[in-house]
Parts: sequence; C-alpha cells; structure tokens
Amino acid sequence: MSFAANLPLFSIVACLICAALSSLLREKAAAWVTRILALAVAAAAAAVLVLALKTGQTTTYRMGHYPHPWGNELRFGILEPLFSGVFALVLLACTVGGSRELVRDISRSKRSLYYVMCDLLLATLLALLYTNDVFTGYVFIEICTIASCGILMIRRIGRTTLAAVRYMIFSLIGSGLFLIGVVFLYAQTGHLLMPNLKAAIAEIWASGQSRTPLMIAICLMTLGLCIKSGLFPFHYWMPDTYGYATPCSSGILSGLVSKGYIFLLIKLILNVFGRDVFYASGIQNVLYLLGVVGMVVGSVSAMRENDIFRMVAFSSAAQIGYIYMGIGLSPELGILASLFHILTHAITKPLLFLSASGLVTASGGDKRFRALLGAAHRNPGAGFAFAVGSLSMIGLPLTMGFIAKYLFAFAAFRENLRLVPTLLALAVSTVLNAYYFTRTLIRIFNTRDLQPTAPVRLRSQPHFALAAALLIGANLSLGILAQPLITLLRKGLAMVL
Amino acid sequence: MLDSLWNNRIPAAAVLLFAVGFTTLLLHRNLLKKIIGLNIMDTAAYLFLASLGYIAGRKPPIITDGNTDPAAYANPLPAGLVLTGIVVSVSVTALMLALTLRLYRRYHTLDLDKIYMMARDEQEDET
Amino acid sequence: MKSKKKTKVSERLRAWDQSSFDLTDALELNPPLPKAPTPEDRESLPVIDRIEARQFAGFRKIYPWLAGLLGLVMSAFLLLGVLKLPPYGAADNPPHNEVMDRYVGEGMHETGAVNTVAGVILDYRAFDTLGESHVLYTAAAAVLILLLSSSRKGEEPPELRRIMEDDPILRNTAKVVVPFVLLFGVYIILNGHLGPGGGFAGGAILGGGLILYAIAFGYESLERLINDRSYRVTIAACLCFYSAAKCYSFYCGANGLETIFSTGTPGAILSAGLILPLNVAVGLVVALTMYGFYSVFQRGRI
Amino acid sequence: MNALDVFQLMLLGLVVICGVSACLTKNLLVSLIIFMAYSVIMSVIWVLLEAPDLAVTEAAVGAGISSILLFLTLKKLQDIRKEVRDEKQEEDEGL
Repeated sequence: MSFAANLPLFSIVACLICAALSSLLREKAAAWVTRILALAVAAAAAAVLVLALKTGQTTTYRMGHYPHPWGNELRFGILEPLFSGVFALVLLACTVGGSRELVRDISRSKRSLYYVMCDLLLATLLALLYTNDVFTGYVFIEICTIASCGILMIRRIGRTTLAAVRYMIFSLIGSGLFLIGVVFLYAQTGHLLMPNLKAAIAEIWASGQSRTPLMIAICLMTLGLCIKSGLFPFHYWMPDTYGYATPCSSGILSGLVSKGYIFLLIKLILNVFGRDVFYASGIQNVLYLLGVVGMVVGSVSAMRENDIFRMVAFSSAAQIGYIYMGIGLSPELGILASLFHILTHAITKPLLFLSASGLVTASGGDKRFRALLGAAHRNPGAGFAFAVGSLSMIGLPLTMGFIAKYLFAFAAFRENLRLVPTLLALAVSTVLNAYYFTRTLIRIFNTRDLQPTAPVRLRSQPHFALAAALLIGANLSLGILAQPLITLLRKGLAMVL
Repeated sequence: MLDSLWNNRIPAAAVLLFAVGFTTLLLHRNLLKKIIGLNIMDTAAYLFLASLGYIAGRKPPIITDGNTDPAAYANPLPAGLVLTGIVVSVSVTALMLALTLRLYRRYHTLDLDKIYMMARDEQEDET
Repeated sequence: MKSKKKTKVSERLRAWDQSSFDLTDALELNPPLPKAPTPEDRESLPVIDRIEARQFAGFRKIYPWLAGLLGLVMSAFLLLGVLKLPPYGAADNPPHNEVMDRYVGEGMHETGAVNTVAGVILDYRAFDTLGESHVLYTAAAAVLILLLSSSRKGEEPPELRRIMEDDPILRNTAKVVVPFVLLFGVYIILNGHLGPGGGFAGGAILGGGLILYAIAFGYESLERLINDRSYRVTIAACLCFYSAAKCYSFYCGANGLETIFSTGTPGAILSAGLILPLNVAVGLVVALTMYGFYSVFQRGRI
Repeated sequence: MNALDVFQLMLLGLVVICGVSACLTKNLLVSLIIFMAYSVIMSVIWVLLEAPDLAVTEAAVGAGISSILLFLTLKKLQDIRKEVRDEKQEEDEGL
C-alpha cells in the first residue's frame, strides 16, 4: 500500500493531538498551530488526491488489524481529499482573516480554547468526509455540534448565548433523529460499514419483505442531516447563529460545518442507501421541493433584513436550498451541481462575512445598512472583497457562482417534469439575489454626503488582505477555469457510483 | 398486530420514550425540561440499540470459562455502541446546562419564549 | 443547644423547599415582558418570531395540544417501523451475523480481552471510541469557555460553603464512603478488560468520588492534587497518548505490520495489549472532566 | 411467560411512566428526581438485557454524574435568583 494512503488517518489524528496540546499553549502559539495544521492537512489531502488519480479507484483503509466487516474503516476516492483540502484552506483563511475580530470579541484567557475548537472542527470535518462507517459518522457529528457551539458562544453577548441554545436544540434534534435512523438500519441489516449496508439494503429492497422500516430509517437519517444543515423550514437558527458570532466563526459555520453534513448526506445517498433505492423512495422529491421553496424564501427573508450580517446569513439559507434542489434533481448531474455549489459556497460565504465585518468596523460598528452608506470608501479592500463575493453569489460570469448556476440549469434540462419549476426557481432566486446584493453594493459604494475620512489601507490589515486574496483568487480562478474542477468532480462521482 | 407489539415490546417502549423526549426537546418552553427531554430521547435510542444485542437465553459476552462458542453469548457490538453513546449524551448535557446557567444569569428566566422577546428588545436598545 | 439544632434543621428544610419553586416564573425584574407587539411590528417580523410574539391566550392554549399531537404522530411513525422488525431476542436476527461471531469467537485471542465489549470498543472499533473521548474533551473545553470566570468573583458565597462543611452527617459519611468509592472506581477501570466496566464507567465513579470529597471537605483540600494546570496537563497528556497509541496500532494494522504490544494471557490483569493503558487514560480523562464540570459549574474555575 | 418476563414488563411500564412524567411534571425538582429514577430503572433493564457494562456505565453516568450536574444547575439557578432578588430589594429600599 502506498504511504499516501495513511495520510487521511494521520491528518485526523494530528488534528486531535494538536487540539489536546493547544489547550496548554498561549494564544499566539495555538493560532500558529492551527494555521500550520490546516496547511499540513491541505498538503496531505493533495497527496491523497494524487494517489486517487493515479490508482483511479477508491481506496479502503482499514483501521487496525482486522479485515473488512470487523473494524472501522476510512474510504476515499477523488471527492474526499478534494473537499478536505478545500475545507482546510477555507478554515485557514477564516482563522487568519478574522484574527483581528477574534481579539476584539473574545477575552484573552479563552482565545487559545478557540483554536482548540477550530482544530477539533477540522478533525471532525475530515472524519465526516473520510469515514466509511455510519456510527463513526454519528460520533463525529456530535463532536462537530459541540465544537461549533463552542466557536459560536465564545463571544460573550446575550444574543450569541441565545443563538447557541437555539443552534444546539436544532442540532441535537438532528443528531437524535440520525441516531435512531442508524439504529433502525442496524436492526434490519446488522451492519454499520457503508458497503455492507448498501448490499443489505439493496437485498431488502429487492426481496418481497416489508420496506416500511427501511424507508423509516432512510427518512430519519435524511431528516436529521437536513435539520442540522439548515434546509428550509429548519433554517430559523441560521440568522442568529451566523449573524452574531464573531466573523471567523460565522465563516466556518456557514461555509464548512453545514457543508460537512451535506457531504455526509450525499455520501449516505450514494454509498449506503444506494442511488436506485434512494431515487425510487420519493424522498428526493421532498428534498427537491423544500430546496426550491428554501431558495425563494431564504432570498425573500434576506431582502427584508436591514442588518448586513443577517442578510448574508439568510442568503446562506437560500444557498442550502440550491444544494438540496440539486440532490433532489438527479443522481449524476444534480449531485455534480450540488457538489460544485458546496465548494462555491464554502469559498464565497466566508469572504462575505469577513469583508462585511471589515465594512462594519469601518462604519463605527453599526451593522445596519443606514450606517454602511459609503463604507467601501472607508475600507476599499473590504469593499472590493464584498463586491467579488456578492457578484459570485448573484452568479455573474467569471465567478464560481455562475458555473454553479449553469450546472444546475444543465442538470434541469435532462428532466421533463421538473425543468420549468427548476428554471423558474433559479431565475426568481437569482433576481432576488441580484436585488439585495446590488442594493447593498450601491449603498456601500455610494459617495453621496460622504464625510472625508482617511480610508483604511490594506497594509494596516494584512491578515484580512491575505485571507481575502486567497478566497478571491480561488473563486476567480475556479470560476474562469472551471473545467478541470468539473472533470475532477465528475470522475470522483463516477468512482463512487 | 398485538402479537408483533408483544414480540418487540422493548423497542416499542423505546420509540415511545424517544417520541416523548423528542417532543419535549423540541417544544417545551422550559430549558431545563428540554435538557431532561434530550436525555430521555438519547437513552431511549440506546435502549432500542441495546435490545438489538439481546438474545434470549444467552449469557453476557464476558468469556469467563474459556468457552468461545459464539452461540453461548449475547451480541457485544450494540453494547459497545451504546457505551460510546452514553458518554456523548452526558457531554452534551453538561454543555446545555452550562448554556442554561449563562442564559439565566443574563435574562433571569428559563422560559425560552420570554428570552427571545427580551433579546429582541435588547437588540433594538443597542442600536 | 437542642433548639439551635432544630432551627438549623428546619432552616435546611426550608432551603430545600425553596428550591422546589417552579423556576419558570420570571422574576419581576426590569421590563419583565415587552409590551404586546403592534400589528405593524408583527408584520415586520419573520414568521416564526411572529408565532412567538403571539402572547394571546388562544395560542398558549392550543400549544400543548399541538405538542402532544406531534408526539403522537412521531411515536406512531416509529412504531410502524418497529412492528415490522423481526422479534427482538431471536437468535437469527440480522445483527447476530458473522461480525458478532468473530467478536465473540475470536475476540479473546485477537484482543486478549475477556470482556468482549471492551475488546470491541477499544480494539475492533477503536476509532469510534477515540472520537468519543474527544467528545468529552470538546464538551469540557466548551464548558470552560462558557463558565470560566476570569476573576475569583464566581466563587460561591462563604456562608453557603460553611453550611456544607459544618455538616457532620455529610462529613462523616464522606469519610467512610469516599475511599471505597475511589477504590471501586480504580477497580472498575483496571478490571475493564476482565469484567463489566472499563474506563468510562470507572472514570465516572472516580469523578463522583472526587465530587463527594469536594462537597464534604471543600475544594482547597483537593487543590494540591487537582488545579487548573494539572487538570489541563493530565487531560492533554492522556488524550495525546490515546491518539498516538491508536494511530500507531491503526498504522501497523493497515500496513500489515505486527505491533509491539502483545495480547498476553487472556484473563490476567496485565494482558490485552493496549486495552489496559487505554482504559487508564480514558478513566483519568473522564474522572477529571467530571470533577471539572462540577467545579466549573459550582465556582467558575477548576 | 415466566417471572422474568413479568419483571421486565413491570420495569418497562415503570420506565415509560417515569419518562412521560419527568416531561410532564411542573415542578422541576420533582422532575429531576423522576429522571434519576428513570436512569436507575434503565440500568436495571440493561442488566436484564445481558449488558452489564452498560448497566454499570449508565448507573455511574446517567444516574450519577448527569443527575449531580442537573441538581447543581438547579441550585445555582436558585442562588442567582436569590442574588437578583436581594439586589432588587436593595434598589427598592434605596428608592
């Protein structure tokens, strides 16, 4: 076995060890540990990706001395290392870009604990991506829940504590449903490893025995993950959670954590339920419908907000709707589009949160639009970053958002019945997106009754500049040269299917 | 119907408790009650899982007399999974209780609805 | 003398009774409830907030009924699935397959643990358990974030502590019970591969013993053993040892190498390879975390 | 149906009653005590299900640590409440 196959395990364990050690370190050292860790994880992911491309098939990595159905396993093709690399880099960008706000929002004695939580989050994201075992998935979902609550409520204001409670309640309901779904599945199949589960489920589906318990298990697991990732109508924890956390946390929570759950769901659909069973069960139609409604409702809610953070947060709800719409559409093209959109959103949303925070700080800390008039002139760097992020959200050409929307439309053209509603929803949502983002842009670039103040130079905020450069660069380069990425995703999907 | 209910009495009790806990966690207004509901929900799921490892007339899976015939023992896997789960639920409980304490220190009530109202007012005050 | 004792008892009884108030009734504090929202306000709120904002009696009245209905629907939905499952306790149920046969049949030789459950969680499925101990660690860190007070203000008022410490019943009981509880906890941890128990149960018992000791004799008496520094160092060391050891054995297993840890004679106390040290590490983490939860809840520091 | 079955059925009935009433009781203290009983009964059921490991752990963690933390929280809430009430009284007297 090639040495690179060990790297996923090593990166997870390295995250866990760094998390344990960081609680002993001072804030600066802990921050550097997290940054170096994220870089190392990304490098390891690149090596694993190269390995997967070379072998051209998925690798199953057994943990311990026991062969296939007896031990825990990791499994990776192209998709897993690709996503883990992107997630690690985005986490790096968030922690670097939001470091100034971290100092502002968090008391000194607790900053190193913040980095502990970040390390743990990275570990769980990796585990959720790589795992080949549903119960391991459950355990790491719980770590993810607690750690994301940690990075949310570390800012000591009343609203974040309240938001954390709300977030926890929804998350715990989600993981409870997921757990009982796993139990139902285990009761019928006797397995916890994904390939065995898939075989057993296909057998039960084909044989004449009752499908009810199976359907219930699939429903419960899907519902649990939907609630945790904030699909409409379960998205009401989102605005508070993303809107009041420190910007670094908002970026991580909206860009990575909810995407981790969705990736797990996609993995379950392809590797556990099996594409044929899932797309014959009718659940995909519900996901599709909720996704479409969520796209519109999220955008409408975002339009009516007058707080920039809450607006961006509600737009997340709409984006989650896009992803679920893709999953509901079709197993090949639909999921391909969803995967691409996960990457788009993971790269764009943190940029928006970080730059919005820059704008707000330059406007005296007032988050409402009234105060943001002309903010881009006070902080041109943040204004530019926010503009790029907004354009990507709207879906202008040259950005990743455009490619994602194109892929959704492309997937819809293979459908008969759902062609019109999909295109309609895309159009409406895009128009609404365009409306509220353009309105914000016009406001922040406005020069009317502007008090002449010295603008904040990029040189004075090097951390933000670095993070924004990374995210903007990724967004534009992947938006212009999207084809290699799409080919990679397509190959990865073909490997799994 | 009644027959299968009798055959699956433990799982049936477990899912009943799960539904009770679920509803409490989702809809009760009192935060401490929510936490109790959460615990009941989790334990119910574990009860279901543990009942899957039980095989009538067999011993617990601890090999004391050197007999390693699988047909003599109950299934150890569900027990292992539940062991994992119990620790998860106590961790979550501790975290929720800590959140409750902090919320109470700030808003002086456990009623989530009232806390929402106060928090919204507070936001308006800030601006 | 006698009457003094009596008042004390009655005082304590009253204190006990006081805590039985329903805590949901809000204090009459500065604005207890905002005024009922006007229609325009209501329009500007998102739907769910609008539902919450509805303070009128009608909604409050049907709310419990709605909740009950949801509970009924949920249980009916789940029962539907349960009734179609094979009867529990039968020997030919799906979970009792080749996976179980190997865990029970070969487990003692492969892991060296007489208690196959310990073998399953610490050897066959050790990755889950690795995650599980980190769940505990994450929660401990999160609780520290929430409740750690930077000043010493968070300490309980001195008169309350005095009452607890003066309690002769508690002190004498604790004197007798604590050693046994701690001993039992250590036994359960060390015996994890031989009988029921293991790191988690034993650690929880150990933690319970420490908490009892702290209640009876005050935190100061434990301070030399467990303080902020030693708490963090021990937990970090145990978790690092756990991760590193398991990573080593995963690495060896996946690459077909032999580990340096032998399984020993099943049934002996020093056997089962890594399971015993792992149980000790987990036990320490759990005990310290439980004590830490208590201490941080009680006085805002460890 | 033998004696063990009857015992098991009784425990099941008790555990369901405890679970439901812990959720329905108004008084929080009573609710916590019922929840503790619920955990203990659960651990006895696990003994009956041939899972002694679980019984030990649930007795130590569910009935022990979880309940201690719940009671402690209730006590702390009481303290905060008392503190706030005293402050308010002082304020009133000041006025």
